[in-house]
Amino acid sequence: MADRVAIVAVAQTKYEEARPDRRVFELAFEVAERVLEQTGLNNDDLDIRVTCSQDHLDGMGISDVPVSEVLGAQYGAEEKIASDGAMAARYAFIQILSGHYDVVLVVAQCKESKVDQNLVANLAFDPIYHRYLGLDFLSAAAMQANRYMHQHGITPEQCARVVVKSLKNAKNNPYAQRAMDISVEDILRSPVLAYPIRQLDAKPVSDGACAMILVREDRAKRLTDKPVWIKGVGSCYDAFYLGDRELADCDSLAAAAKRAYQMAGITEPLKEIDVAEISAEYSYQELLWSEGLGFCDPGEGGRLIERGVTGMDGELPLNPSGGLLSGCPTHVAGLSRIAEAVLQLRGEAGARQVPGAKTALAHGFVGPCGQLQCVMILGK
Amino acid sequence: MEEKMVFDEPYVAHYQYSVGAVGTKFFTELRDNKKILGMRCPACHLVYFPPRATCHRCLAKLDEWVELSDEGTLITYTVVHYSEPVQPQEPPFAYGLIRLDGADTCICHFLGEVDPESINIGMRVKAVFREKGEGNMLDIRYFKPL
Amino acid sequence: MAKRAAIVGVGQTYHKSRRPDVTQVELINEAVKAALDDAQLTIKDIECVLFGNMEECEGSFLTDCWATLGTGAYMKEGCKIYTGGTTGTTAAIAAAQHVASGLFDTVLVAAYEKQDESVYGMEPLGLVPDPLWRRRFRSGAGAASWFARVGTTYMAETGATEEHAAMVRLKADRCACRNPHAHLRLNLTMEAVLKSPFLLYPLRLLYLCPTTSGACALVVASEERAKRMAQKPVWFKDWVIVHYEIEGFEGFFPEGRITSHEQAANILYSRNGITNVRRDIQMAEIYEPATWAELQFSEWFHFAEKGGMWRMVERGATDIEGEFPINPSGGVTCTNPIGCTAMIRVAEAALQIRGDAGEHQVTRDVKTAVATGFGGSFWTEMVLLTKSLD
Amino acid sequence: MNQKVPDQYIKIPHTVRLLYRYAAGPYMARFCKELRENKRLVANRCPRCRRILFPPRISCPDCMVRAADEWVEVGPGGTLLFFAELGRPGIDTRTGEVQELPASYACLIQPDGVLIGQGCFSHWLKVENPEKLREGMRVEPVFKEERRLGTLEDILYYVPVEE
Repeated sequence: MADRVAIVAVAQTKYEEARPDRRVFELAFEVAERVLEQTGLNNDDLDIRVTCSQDHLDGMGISDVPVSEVLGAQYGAEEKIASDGAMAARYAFIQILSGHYDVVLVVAQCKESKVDQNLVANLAFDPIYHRYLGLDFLSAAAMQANRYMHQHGITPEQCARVVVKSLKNAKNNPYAQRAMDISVEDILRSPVLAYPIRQLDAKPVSDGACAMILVREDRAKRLTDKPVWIKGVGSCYDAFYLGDRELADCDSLAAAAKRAYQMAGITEPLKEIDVAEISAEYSYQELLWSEGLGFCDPGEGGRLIERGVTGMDGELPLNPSGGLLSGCPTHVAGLSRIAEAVLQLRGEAGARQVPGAKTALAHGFVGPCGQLQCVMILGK
Repeated sequence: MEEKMVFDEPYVAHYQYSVGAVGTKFFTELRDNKKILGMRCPACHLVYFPPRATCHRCLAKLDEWVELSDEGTLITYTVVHYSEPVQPQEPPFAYGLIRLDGADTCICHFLGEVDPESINIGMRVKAVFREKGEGNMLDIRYFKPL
Repeated sequence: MAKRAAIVGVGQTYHKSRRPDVTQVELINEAVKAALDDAQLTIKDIECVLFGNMEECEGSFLTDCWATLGTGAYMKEGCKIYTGGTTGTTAAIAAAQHVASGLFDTVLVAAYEKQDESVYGMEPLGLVPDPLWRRRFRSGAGAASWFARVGTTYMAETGATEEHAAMVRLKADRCACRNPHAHLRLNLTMEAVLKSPFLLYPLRLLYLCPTTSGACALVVASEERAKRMAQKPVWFKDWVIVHYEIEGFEGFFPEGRITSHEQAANILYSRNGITNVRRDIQMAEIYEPATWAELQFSEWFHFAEKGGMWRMVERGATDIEGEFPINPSGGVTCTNPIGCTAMIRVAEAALQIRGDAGEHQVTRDVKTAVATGFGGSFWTEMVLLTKSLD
Repeated sequence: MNQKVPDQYIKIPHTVRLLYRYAAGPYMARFCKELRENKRLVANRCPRCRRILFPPRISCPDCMVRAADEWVEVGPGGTLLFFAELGRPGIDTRTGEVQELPASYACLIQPDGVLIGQGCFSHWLKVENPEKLREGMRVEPVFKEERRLGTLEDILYYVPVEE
């Protein structure tokens, strides 16, 4: 690509079960402050701030009003992407490519502890046919998990292995909320939330924020000696009604990945990508999304983890950070995945570092059963 | 300075959702005649259920109504064990994704008159109607195994 | 480097207070289809679908997800953009940026509000103020009080009288009556306006924007693509976004600080060599949330010298046939489906440049037009559109 | 098929009920505590431009630098910036129903010690002599004497000070 866009700084809060000590936009400021410190930039250097949050989660209309204020947008610009954080980074990338802005601050913040997530998710279902059945993203995901496992013979043990791997990896991640050595049996013994999803198959409620600074190529060198380049981006919507989709496939993720791979010139993702950070709120999603991302053939997600391909020592370490299962709020999730990928490429991932990582993939999604998917390819 | 203060505050807002001309016809037939209608896309040739005014794939206007069977196949399901105030049933209860005979897409609804242990994907189910319809999706109380 | 982006399709619904005949997605679809028809494209030609609305109005979460049934975003790129009242311009700007990035040749952007879905109209917007600060005290002292204050200040500072606001409202109504898409088309007389009750002196009920259900959509295309298309392209020349902290809204701009409108205008004009605003720009579609604001905002945008806007109104300069038409569509006091109100400004300005505004086409030859958005806590967005690429 | 077009469109009612836990954070917590325990209003400052931040905040919108742990007492009396007789009360978001108002006027107050543009707030105004109301007059708060929670509702309303 002729015009390159670099990520020159990233910051995350530690993800925690609840942050009763902070307003949600204070979390946003705290991570933004750190990326400014890292780059030596100040408020005047920011061309625009792209924030990511959701009014119904924040309990506030136009909830970016206080956010833009603490991010110094007095006489400045801010736009809110009401989607996943990865979509906010994608938009910042597009803004820089458009030539209109050179330096963009991206921040996503969310306090899931603020409101019952299932009740808010219920409002995402159409009020004509589905909402008053009481559906939410958990019960929808359970139907997808069941369909996926049935169609492809995925076992509960294979799903549980995702949790074992994630929580073990999380022990190396100082930002992780939940980290432990746990057995497949522990997970299969945990209470069922919505069959076949058990309590330990699901991500915990989490509060936190993530920020990064994206700049045009010619600005990058002065701000960091380790810029990370955005090589490819793709997004895609699936059908809205669950019944309009084959839930055992993930067409929209495959399409989003195809676009990102094309842009980045990737033809064999498993070989060419060194590390991937993907958004899986439930254990089955890591397997299903792996198929959509082309890490394995459709239906092979279960064997992928069994063969250890996605472990820390495997061919493609998946979620060295522990991923969402180790704790990360929705909507911050995708941006946090990108931040983790950036740390890997900069060689700054500490104990969770994948040695020699040169190309990374980050992924985020929103909507019931992953309706809108976003894939980003990053490189050194 | 580090005192934690938290204010709990309810939020209540009332809405009335238009189901539109298409939805009104569908719900009226369901309520008054216990008929389940879908719509066929003239371009994609798929029969959509629930009905909609436009094909989400090609944006063609849909106006061909198709009467669907009240029997269908269970595509997937879940048994819910947690409780939320918006759920109209007490857990444990089951949601299913059901493809009615004659339709190409599925509807999500409750499964009833069934032991959660004996539900299986691919089983045949049949709609159980509410005696007196009210003009919403709950005029079908649930789908039961055949 | 950056590519040029053009509006090649414009669509909107007929705006009404209630639309029980359609669902939210059916309403959105009306505008989407109109925009695609206008561009002489089908949804297959679209690569990316952007979307915006103010979700409290419908009590829905992730509205872009359900909306895919009406926008045609199925298997396409896209996302939701939401910045309150400015959502419509932010989304239009986002579409321009998606195309200018070189990644997309055709982008559809849609916005809507179906306000009849809320039992109490705009009341869910009570969620906007900070719960620890002003949420409890919004009754009577919210936006309406600010617009009343604009009126009293404007009169005190400029020598305008109450009748000048009435003239602005009458002009809006005259325009709306010639725009079949406008919501309130009342055939008002001066007498009727002056009989409208005061909400707060000098803000009459008629001076406030209505509660509207409607949708708007634009098709934006790259230069290569636009030049191959049948529809006359309208080019995005530039855009600017300026925020202000919320104390600006409630506490007014202190002495020595310029408003977000002036700041936006200064940036936009200086960047684009606009030295004589009324000469270099031929018309404006501005987001005037209340009649008094049209007078005040217009001066902040430098459409008139300070304190001079009411004189322009007096001589009919802002009419459809005037020397500098403002809101020939009837503007926001006639039509206000919140999430897409600002996008309608862009759509209407584009129609004026194309010469396709029909009955409300301005008589002046429009080569350059400006559309503005207003929202958040005194946030201003401006979009500069042109007929030709130069 | 019955092709009759229905003349009455069906609507589906729905009530959104959520419970939010709003944290005050360290800055507003201090404000709330001072209000609850000492009937005082406090603000903090930007260490760079020295402006007052009211309500107190983590950072300055002008400079985007973290606010200093430097507190000033402002108000609680102040100047009446604006007032309006309340017509139709709005909907209380806590109940979804019409809000009960403790006074018949709403007002905007510039608390003593805060410059215009650096913060003001809305409140209720209890008025004995409406004809004497004018912008710029002094107003003083009437506090709740018991069960103060630390929110601005601990002030029942403001009253104008007639000269």
